Amino acid sequence: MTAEELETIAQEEREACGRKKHHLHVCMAAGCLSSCSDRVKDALEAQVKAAGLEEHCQVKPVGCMGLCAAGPLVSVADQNVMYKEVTPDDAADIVGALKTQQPVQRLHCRMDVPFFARQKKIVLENCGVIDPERIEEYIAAGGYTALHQALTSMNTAEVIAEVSRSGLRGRGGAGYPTGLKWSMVAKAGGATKYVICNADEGDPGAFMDRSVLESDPHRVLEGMAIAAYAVGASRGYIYVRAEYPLAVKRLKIAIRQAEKQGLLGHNIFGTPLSFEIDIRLGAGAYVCGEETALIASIEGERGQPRPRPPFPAESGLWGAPTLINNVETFANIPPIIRQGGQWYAAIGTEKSKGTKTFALAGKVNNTGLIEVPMGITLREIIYDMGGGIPDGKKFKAVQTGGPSGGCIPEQFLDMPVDYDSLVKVGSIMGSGGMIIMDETSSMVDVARYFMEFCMTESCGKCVPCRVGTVQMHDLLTKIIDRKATVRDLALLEELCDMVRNTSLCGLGQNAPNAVLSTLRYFRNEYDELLVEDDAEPALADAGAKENAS
Amino acid sequence: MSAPTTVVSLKIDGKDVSGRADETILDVASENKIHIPTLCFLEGLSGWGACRLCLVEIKGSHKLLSACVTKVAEGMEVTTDSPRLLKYRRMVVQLLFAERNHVCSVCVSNGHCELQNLAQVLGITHIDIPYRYPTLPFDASHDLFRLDHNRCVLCTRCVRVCDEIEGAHTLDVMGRGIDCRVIIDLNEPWGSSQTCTTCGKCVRVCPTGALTRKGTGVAEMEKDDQFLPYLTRMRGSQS
Amino acid sequence: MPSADKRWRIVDATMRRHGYVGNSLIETMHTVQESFGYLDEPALRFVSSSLNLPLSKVYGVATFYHHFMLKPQGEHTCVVCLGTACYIKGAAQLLGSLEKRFGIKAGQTTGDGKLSVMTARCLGSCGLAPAAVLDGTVMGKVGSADLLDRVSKQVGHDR
Amino acid sequence: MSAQEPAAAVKKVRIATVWLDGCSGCHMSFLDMDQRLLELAPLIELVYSPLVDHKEFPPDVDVTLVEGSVSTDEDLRKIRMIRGRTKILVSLGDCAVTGNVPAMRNPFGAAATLDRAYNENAQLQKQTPTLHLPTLLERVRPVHEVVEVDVFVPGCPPPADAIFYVVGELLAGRTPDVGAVTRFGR
Repeated sequence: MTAEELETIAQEEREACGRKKHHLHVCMAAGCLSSCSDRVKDALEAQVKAAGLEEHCQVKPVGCMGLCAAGPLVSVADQNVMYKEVTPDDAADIVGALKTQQPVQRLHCRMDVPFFARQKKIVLENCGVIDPERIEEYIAAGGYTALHQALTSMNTAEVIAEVSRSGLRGRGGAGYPTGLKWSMVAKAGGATKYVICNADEGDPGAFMDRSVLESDPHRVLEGMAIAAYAVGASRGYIYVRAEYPLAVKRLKIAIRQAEKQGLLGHNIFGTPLSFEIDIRLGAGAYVCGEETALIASIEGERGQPRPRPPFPAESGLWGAPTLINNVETFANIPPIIRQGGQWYAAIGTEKSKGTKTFALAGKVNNTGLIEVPMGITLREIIYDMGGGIPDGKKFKAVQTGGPSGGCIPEQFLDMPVDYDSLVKVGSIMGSGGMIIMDETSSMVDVARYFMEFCMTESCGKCVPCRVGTVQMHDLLTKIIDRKATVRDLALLEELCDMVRNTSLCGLGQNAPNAVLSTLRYFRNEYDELLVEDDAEPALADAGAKENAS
Repeated sequence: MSAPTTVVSLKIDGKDVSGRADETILDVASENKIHIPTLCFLEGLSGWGACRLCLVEIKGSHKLLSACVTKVAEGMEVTTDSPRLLKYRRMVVQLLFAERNHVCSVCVSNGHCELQNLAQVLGITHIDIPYRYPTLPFDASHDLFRLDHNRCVLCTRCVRVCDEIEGAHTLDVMGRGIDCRVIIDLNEPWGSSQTCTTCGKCVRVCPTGALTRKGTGVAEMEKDDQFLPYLTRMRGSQS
Repeated sequence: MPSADKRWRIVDATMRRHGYVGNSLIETMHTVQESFGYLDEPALRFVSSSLNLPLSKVYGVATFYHHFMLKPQGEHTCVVCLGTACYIKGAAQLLGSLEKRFGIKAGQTTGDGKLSVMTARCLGSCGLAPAAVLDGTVMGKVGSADLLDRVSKQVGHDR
Repeated sequence: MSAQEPAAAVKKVRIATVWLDGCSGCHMSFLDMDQRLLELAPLIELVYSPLVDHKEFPPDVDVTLVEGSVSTDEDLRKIRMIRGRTKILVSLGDCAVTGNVPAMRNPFGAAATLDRAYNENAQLQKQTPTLHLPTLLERVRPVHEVVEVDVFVPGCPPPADAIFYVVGELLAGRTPDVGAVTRFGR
């Protein structure tokens, strides 16, 4: 593969596309697929055929368009029209409307609303636009030019410098500066190094990475290849959840296509870089999102973390220096190389540059996937883009960061969304799940829900997490059952402090966050459930009943 | 081994000490008669870093690090004892007592148990954390040994000694979280194991009464793990 | 191989592709589960000896990952998503009604082997919360009555 | 305390001992203080104990030593009443401190325990007694799980030396450091 050949593929693809007058895009990502968008696509194709429009109209499967709650989504790309909740029966009307250019009113989903208008798409630029199973479309959209540019006109230090300049921070949750991580691996000695893409998106309520993998998998491969060049690795792994079969399928297709085109494999673009990517399936263990546990899992072991240092950058997979970034981080790399770190750094805030994808869910009108510049306020996301709280209910809290994060109350709605602000109020950025809760949610119950999650996902290696999470969960249950006293609450707080400070890995260290943040802002909800110290007659009664039965 | 060993200077509890760069904080502390409580650590086995008893404070780091796996570094300032560390250590031991069914008075290891001993050394007179009372099995199918899950603290010393020293890897841990349990082969009765060599190393390194010799009564099970550093050295020099 | 069953060849092929190295254990188990639906003792022994791995390690890995099943599943499976978005919208009640109707807990199979009730951490279908999957078909924005109705029909359990 | 009493007169410290679900071994250990009991005698008044003939637990006790765990509804009632009438409550011995042997039934529950004792292993007249007997709690509890406890003296039983030390320290108005003299299971 050469630059010219890449350009030829892009040209041909654009021409083929230009020959068609109409472009019907059908979302075939998991959300819409589960509402049978595949049948919608079949119906559209049949209608196009019936109308004799085959020459002029293309029906294309694409990735996620964002507004998942209103799926299946269909867009008429040439007319900038989107349809929501489309059924196969609607196909005829949609195809009919192509000529009149008058959108079908009952299906019409306006695109000039804040949900779409306020987004800034970098990671998601191709999502819902290209067919994820065709490398040609990715190339036509400028794909793999960044890899070419990096390999042929930049040295490794320049690539890392560009990434550092962009200010990109790890999108997996902790927000470690990506350029710094790359330079650590680049500096580490050793002939063998690895690049790992963490696609073990385990936070409940988070589906950003899945959408990227299902909608634009080549972007991740390109980002990994650039990273491999920068740090000196020749082998990469994508560790992806087995629960994402569609993402796995599309990744496999993408890897095969890239290998066939010489964009992965030996001597990429005629340079000395050789880079192969393998997929490794997760098997239902949240803790494997932790770097060292993920490495153990790729090595075929129980996914138990080990103490750091040493960090994977020095000693990772099979003891070799290893770079681990998550899907969204890698997906940001090609545009950063193409357009420069400066350009990327101009977006966002002082300390949190660029954009961030969020999965908006829970008690909010517009559920779905969005990409926004860092620094946007929670209010803008929830009320403007998300359309506020349904059924006239009152907003209570927004939960960010998954089980490691916390609940943010109303008084912080005007706070900018960036790494540091979120930490300041007791939560974290996390991978981008954003769950909105209304006045009907009990915050103690929410805390127990996350504790239950951490307890079941604890690997069992270190004592504080293995036993501490269970004890905290039992205490929360006791509180909810109105059997707990002030002493129980005090013990819960002590355990929170202990588990946070003594656990081996991030899972345990962050497990108390949901309790701590709800205690911080909604302590009254806990207090209301407590009982007097001596009011425990239930003990004797329960015993009596048990004995009698 | 061929690389030249660097000697580093550091401070432990205000005392100036030095050690080789490949030594852990725990190594250097014990060389200098500074006692740090441990449970999953055992000299001669690989570090595990799971019980969290040997956590120490290191100046400049907001995270507590386990002394048994953290290597010393030049200029490091380590604190091995503070009210905060004592509080956490007490809670670790209490969590362990509450996790399974530890009844010292009727235990064969009474008086020779590291968990019991830790409680005394750390000044634990009662357990403030609610006992869980799980129902756990007991395996007495082996001719010579017993495995009582009620008394297991999941330190994995037995798993490591069986794998690293004996080379049989008969033992491992199944499940995860609170459901973790030490198993033999495919979670089979010990007595029918095809892989166990009956060497007894696991019994000798067990800190509690979970792995014991048959025929011992209350307080009669004395452990002896002194063989281990010797064996590790001998086997290390063979390869 | 444990038997003449052709599916063992698929399992063997996975191991061969990885050069029978120990670290292909999890990949191999995925293949066993895809081929047989679960991992039984002969399968674990076969994998252990083919990859030269201790039995206890194979068992330890198989039980660490919740995706792997050591027992056969029911004829039908209903997976209730317990992701945060679904939980906020009442997934616990969904699960409760299923458990009550069929007299089993999540992770169990009915005595007649007809139905397994499972939970998922998050299906990623948060837009459709609360969601459940019945024999591979996602049901979005589903209510208790509706779910029970559809599961009963599928299982032929209508009593 | 009344202000009219002459300050010089030795006010005897009112001590009680109670026996909940335990084997009485801790009381035996108490007696094992032997001649040292005579040293204590002028300083204390034993106002309630299985060792003496008082029927009612008095309302104003300075120190109560509790042996045994809380295993029945009667134990529960008793310990709550005692807590209300005691200044310093001491959990004496492993049963009171940890639940110890009585609590070994906890993983199985009360019904299964009764069944094992009165049906499964009974030779004659297999039946679980119900009349005139305290009801078993579903779970045996250490004392501090149901009432506030001030001093813990583990041990099975705690050695006489330890008991002597603890009582002596309490009489002297100090908080005993029991870790030095006893431990779980001793």
